[in-house]
Amino acid sequence: MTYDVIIDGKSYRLQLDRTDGRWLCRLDGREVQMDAVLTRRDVLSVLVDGKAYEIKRERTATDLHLWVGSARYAAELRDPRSLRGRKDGAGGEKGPRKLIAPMPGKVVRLLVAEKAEVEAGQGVLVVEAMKMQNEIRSPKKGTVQKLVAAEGANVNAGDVLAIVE
Amino acid sequence: MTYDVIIDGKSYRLQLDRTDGRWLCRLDGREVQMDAVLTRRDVLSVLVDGKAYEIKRERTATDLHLWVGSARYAAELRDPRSLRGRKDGAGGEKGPRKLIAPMPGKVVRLLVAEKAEVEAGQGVLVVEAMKMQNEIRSPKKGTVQKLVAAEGANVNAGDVLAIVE
Amino acid sequence: MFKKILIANRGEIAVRVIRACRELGITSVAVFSDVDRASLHVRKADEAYHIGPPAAAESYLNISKILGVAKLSGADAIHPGYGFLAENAEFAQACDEAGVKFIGPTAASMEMMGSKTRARQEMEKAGVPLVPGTSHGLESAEHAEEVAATIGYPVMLKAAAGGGGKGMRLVHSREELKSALEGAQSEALRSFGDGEIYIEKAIVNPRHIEMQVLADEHGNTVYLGERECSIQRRHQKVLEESPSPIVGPEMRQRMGEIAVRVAQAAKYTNAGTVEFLVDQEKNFYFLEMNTRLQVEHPVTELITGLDLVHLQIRIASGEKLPFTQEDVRIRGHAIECRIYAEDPDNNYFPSPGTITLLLAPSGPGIRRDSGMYEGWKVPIEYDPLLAKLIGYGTDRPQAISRLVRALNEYFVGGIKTNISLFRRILGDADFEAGRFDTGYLDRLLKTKPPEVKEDADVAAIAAGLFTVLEPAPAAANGRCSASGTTNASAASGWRKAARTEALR
Amino acid sequence: MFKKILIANRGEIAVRVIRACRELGITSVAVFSDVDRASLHVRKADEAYHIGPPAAAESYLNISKILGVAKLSGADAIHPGYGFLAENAEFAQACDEAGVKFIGPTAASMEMMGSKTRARQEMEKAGVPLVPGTSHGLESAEHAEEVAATIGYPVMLKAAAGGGGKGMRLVHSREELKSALEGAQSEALRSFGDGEIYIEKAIVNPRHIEMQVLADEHGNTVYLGERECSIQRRHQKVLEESPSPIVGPEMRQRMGEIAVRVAQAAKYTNAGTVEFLVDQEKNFYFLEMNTRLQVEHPVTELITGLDLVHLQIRIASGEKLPFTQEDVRIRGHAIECRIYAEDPDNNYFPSPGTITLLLAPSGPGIRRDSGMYEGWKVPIEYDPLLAKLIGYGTDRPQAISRLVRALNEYFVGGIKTNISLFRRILGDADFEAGRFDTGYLDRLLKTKPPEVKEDADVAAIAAGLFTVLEPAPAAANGRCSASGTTNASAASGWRKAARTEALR
Repeated sequence: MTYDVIIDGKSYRLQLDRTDGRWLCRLDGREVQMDAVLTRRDVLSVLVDGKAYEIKRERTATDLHLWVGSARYAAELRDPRSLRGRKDGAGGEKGPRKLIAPMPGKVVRLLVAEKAEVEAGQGVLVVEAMKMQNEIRSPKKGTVQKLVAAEGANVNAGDVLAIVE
Repeated sequence: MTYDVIIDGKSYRLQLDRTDGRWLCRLDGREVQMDAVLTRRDVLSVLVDGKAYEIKRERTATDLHLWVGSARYAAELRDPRSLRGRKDGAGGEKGPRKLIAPMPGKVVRLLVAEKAEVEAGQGVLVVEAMKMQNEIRSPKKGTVQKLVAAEGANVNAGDVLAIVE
Repeated sequence: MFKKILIANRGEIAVRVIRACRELGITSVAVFSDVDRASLHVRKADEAYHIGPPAAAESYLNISKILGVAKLSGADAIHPGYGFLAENAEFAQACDEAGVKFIGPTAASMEMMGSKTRARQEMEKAGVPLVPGTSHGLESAEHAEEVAATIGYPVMLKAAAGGGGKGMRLVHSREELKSALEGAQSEALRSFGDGEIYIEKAIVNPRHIEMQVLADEHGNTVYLGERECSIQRRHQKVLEESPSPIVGPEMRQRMGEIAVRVAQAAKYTNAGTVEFLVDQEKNFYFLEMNTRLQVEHPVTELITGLDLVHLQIRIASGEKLPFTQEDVRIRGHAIECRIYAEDPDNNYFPSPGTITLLLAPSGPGIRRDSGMYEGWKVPIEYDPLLAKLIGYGTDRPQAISRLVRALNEYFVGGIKTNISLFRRILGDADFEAGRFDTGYLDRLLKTKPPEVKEDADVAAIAAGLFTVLEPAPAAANGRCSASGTTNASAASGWRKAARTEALR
Repeated sequence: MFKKILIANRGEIAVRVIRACRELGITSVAVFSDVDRASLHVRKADEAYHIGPPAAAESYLNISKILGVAKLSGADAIHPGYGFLAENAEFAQACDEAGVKFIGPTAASMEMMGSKTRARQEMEKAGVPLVPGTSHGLESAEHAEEVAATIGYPVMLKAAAGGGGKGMRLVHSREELKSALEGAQSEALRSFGDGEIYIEKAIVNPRHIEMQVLADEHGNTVYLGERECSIQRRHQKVLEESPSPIVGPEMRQRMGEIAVRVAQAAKYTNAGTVEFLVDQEKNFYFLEMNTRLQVEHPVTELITGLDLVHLQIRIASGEKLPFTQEDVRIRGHAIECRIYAEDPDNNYFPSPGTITLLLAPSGPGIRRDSGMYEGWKVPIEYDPLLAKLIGYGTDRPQAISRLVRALNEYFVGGIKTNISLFRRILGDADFEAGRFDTGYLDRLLKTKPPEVKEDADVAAIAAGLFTVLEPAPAAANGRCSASGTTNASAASGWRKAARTEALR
């Protein structure tokens, strides 16, 4: 099998096959002496040239991360035969930016009004969760186009709270 | 739902239904105030009249056991609509008895010959596993009808080693 | 001795107290809110009762409900843990009136220490060293200016009913004073229902060091050594240790004897902690007394070999302290890391959710007091403390190295935790040298953490390996793919990591 | 200090040593046989190399393969753990010749202690108290009868190369002597390739108490207190504690000083243990010296606050002992339970297999040194030790109560373990009173354990609940039932618990 793997934004071409209990592995064309075993769900033991790695897989609804020891890598894996484009529009500094609730909680205070000018880093609203009040700040300098969440509203992780343009 | 449950050989008739997040439970016709939640795979938290129980489920190929705290109960559960008989011939003191390998290992020594007379508790053969030699003893007084395992043979748990009649 | 103890708390401390009860042969009674039915303390207790909806005010802070469960279950004592009702004098009083022993000090001792100004007045009388300032609430901005001029800037405004940094303001000059006072007053009123503010000289870059005391109901009071608690983020302790790197035997004795004097002045019983501010010349000043078991009590347990919760229960049941001051022997070094459900890459925002994978450390010198388990959903309603990891060593370097080792073994998947923060602190040269104060951590966090990512190649290989070896991850909806699924199709089901918006 | 250490072992002790390496900043190298690829020590090490098939003789006992890995990986030292090559003088010698430091005593010290008769001769010279008997092999049955007549029956025949109860016979009268000697000789020859047998007076109902010593390579030797190891089943230790319930400060000092004399007579370096037999009058006699780290070393670590593996490594690297005898401070009480994969309901037969569910204890006073994890398949080829659970307390009753609490939290599903055995021992009145000897456990096991099964009703309800809440258990073949499965059909898939044949 051949895979296109993206680790922290960098692409790799991985060939991985198993014959007679041995792994054949090429990374970007280079052969890698490697052995691997799944020790339990989501935990791999991998040996590469004698070095031992314990690798944990972490999946959320939207993300896949691999932890090699204590370092965390964002991972993406594609079947190379599917030819869809790679950029799903991550969005840069230009255009409207959404303020997203980073965790479930309750909107306890709006700090600015709609149409207000805000600086990058300025607080826009306050969300309370786990006994802590957290200021949600503007990612850019601009105008608060819309305050989606009202004071007192319960929000879930990933909800759009406001849009700054 | 109604179930026939057998715990350590004793039969119970269990009615179990859930409405609006509450459990309705009757055991042998007697109503039981009960709440339960599966905390993780194979581990239940059950509250009965305020008492809290952590219950572990242990399954092997042939057995089902439930651990209530530190006590272990053999469990069997039947759909009462199926009407097959309850005794699958567990075998008593009479008739031939099989000596079963209690764990995987290697037969290192035969202690008696075929057709030999043995007392109840007398060693018939020795199986080695995990650096320990273990004598497999006759469950009853009688004659060694057959020695199935040969010296040096590797055996699996559950294999028949000998038959005493 | 008590027969049955109700634990009016949740999380790791409820589990901690349940374990102590079990060890003492006492039946334990847990209480739980709607979102805590599957929590670890309910699994571990002998009995458990539902006490209401998630909001603490309607469950863990609801005195009548808790006393109702005590009556229903026949509990003869209540352990409040820390937080919630632990320092609530009204609750201690209500327990007393209901004939249930409150495991802690009397309501009167709590009340004296609950008001910071009243505590200052009493400690002044007892000859305890105090930070220069007022021991009564400020009457006006003019009064504040007058006092500030006498003691000299910078000054600290503090709420008399305060705690946790609320209603607190650091003031550098006369110009700032009036608006700071108004801000502090309204914040204190909002937070504690009491706007009383007093003034203290601000100690620049102090250390926060506290002394554990234990007093029985027969007049015996001992101290059990100090805890260094200067590693704080936003006035919240993050890491504690004992002994303090700057406290020697002589200073420990002086501090301990003053702590005992504080406790005696308050007619204190049971376990308590006297907090001190320590300036750069190692002068120390009484700050406040915490009238409960502290989160960080395990470091004291490790260096003294004592069990504070056992002793709390024994004392409350009327026993005498089973040892004297001379018997207390401090040996080795212990450090505690508070593992929180919060995201270090996102300004330490809380991170509730389901723990999908949990690998927990153990082995030599490692104690773990935890309230979590794999599969548990961390609720959003409460304090994000998940567990405490405590390292013990023959000396401080060994305690540090064991903790670092254990932190590297600790893995909590599915939610974010601050585990990486501790690796950073424990590996920092200033921390290793014992050079820090209460401002240390906020300063450290302003610098960018060194990112060590040498194993991207291995991660790339592992991404492929998981696809081959564990191709059909159980989806949340319980859907199950056929075993004939090809690796390629399983792989294409993986999603691109969504970029989180920059919210810092 | 070493840069890289190879650990020539597996299981919990390999994990223990890997952790120590990590704490000291030393790279760790694991070795593994075919069946240990997924073992915990391979997961935890920095490097790992395959060394052959499951049979120990071809892997963990294969000196040339292990030294080959040391060379390949560039390891500058080898830690042998316990068992396997730990007391193999030839291996220590081979390490020396290969220029790799063996972390343990010299081959010469090992050889002296390896032969029980030679050790007796040397200890006699050094004035160490010995059980009356011969310090040379018996020449004939007549010789044996002669000696036995002098020292008086009962006598013990022992293999000079012995250990673990093999080649050992208790003889009560002259009539039994000849055939016992022949039996012992042939067993010794079979087990050790050496049929030399010597004779000792049999101590009736002795205790087995051992003393930990530590010697650096600069002539400094200290003792670290005793361990009570009388709780044995078939001559195998099951539970150990420190201090011993019968040893006071004066006896500890005498025993410790003699242990130091033993070590010095053997020119001993690194960690070692001097074993004594203690009679009912508390006279103690040198039994043998174990020239390695013991399984039960953690109890000494807990009461002294030291890390023996750190110290072993430091000593082997040439460092001086960082403390003197006067600095050693014993505090509290520690007890270790050896958790084995064996079936208490079936004569303690080994019970290898896959661990399907693992709930591990933690919390105050609990240390867990484990080589297992959920999902791991316990191999049949090696010693069945899975983990060690060690309880520490202010005093013995507290250590016991904490261990009982932790044992009740410990759950290992899918295989059988001896956890219930420890609940039985720790709850026994004679054990609690410290009244036991090496025959205690075999006597206890002849009595029927009290069976407490009060919750059959709850089990019945739980059987139904599991069917409703977790209806489609993942089958071993990965088959997945449709989510529409009715409870009834899932339930009918459950099998009757097969009756195991009575094999006791």
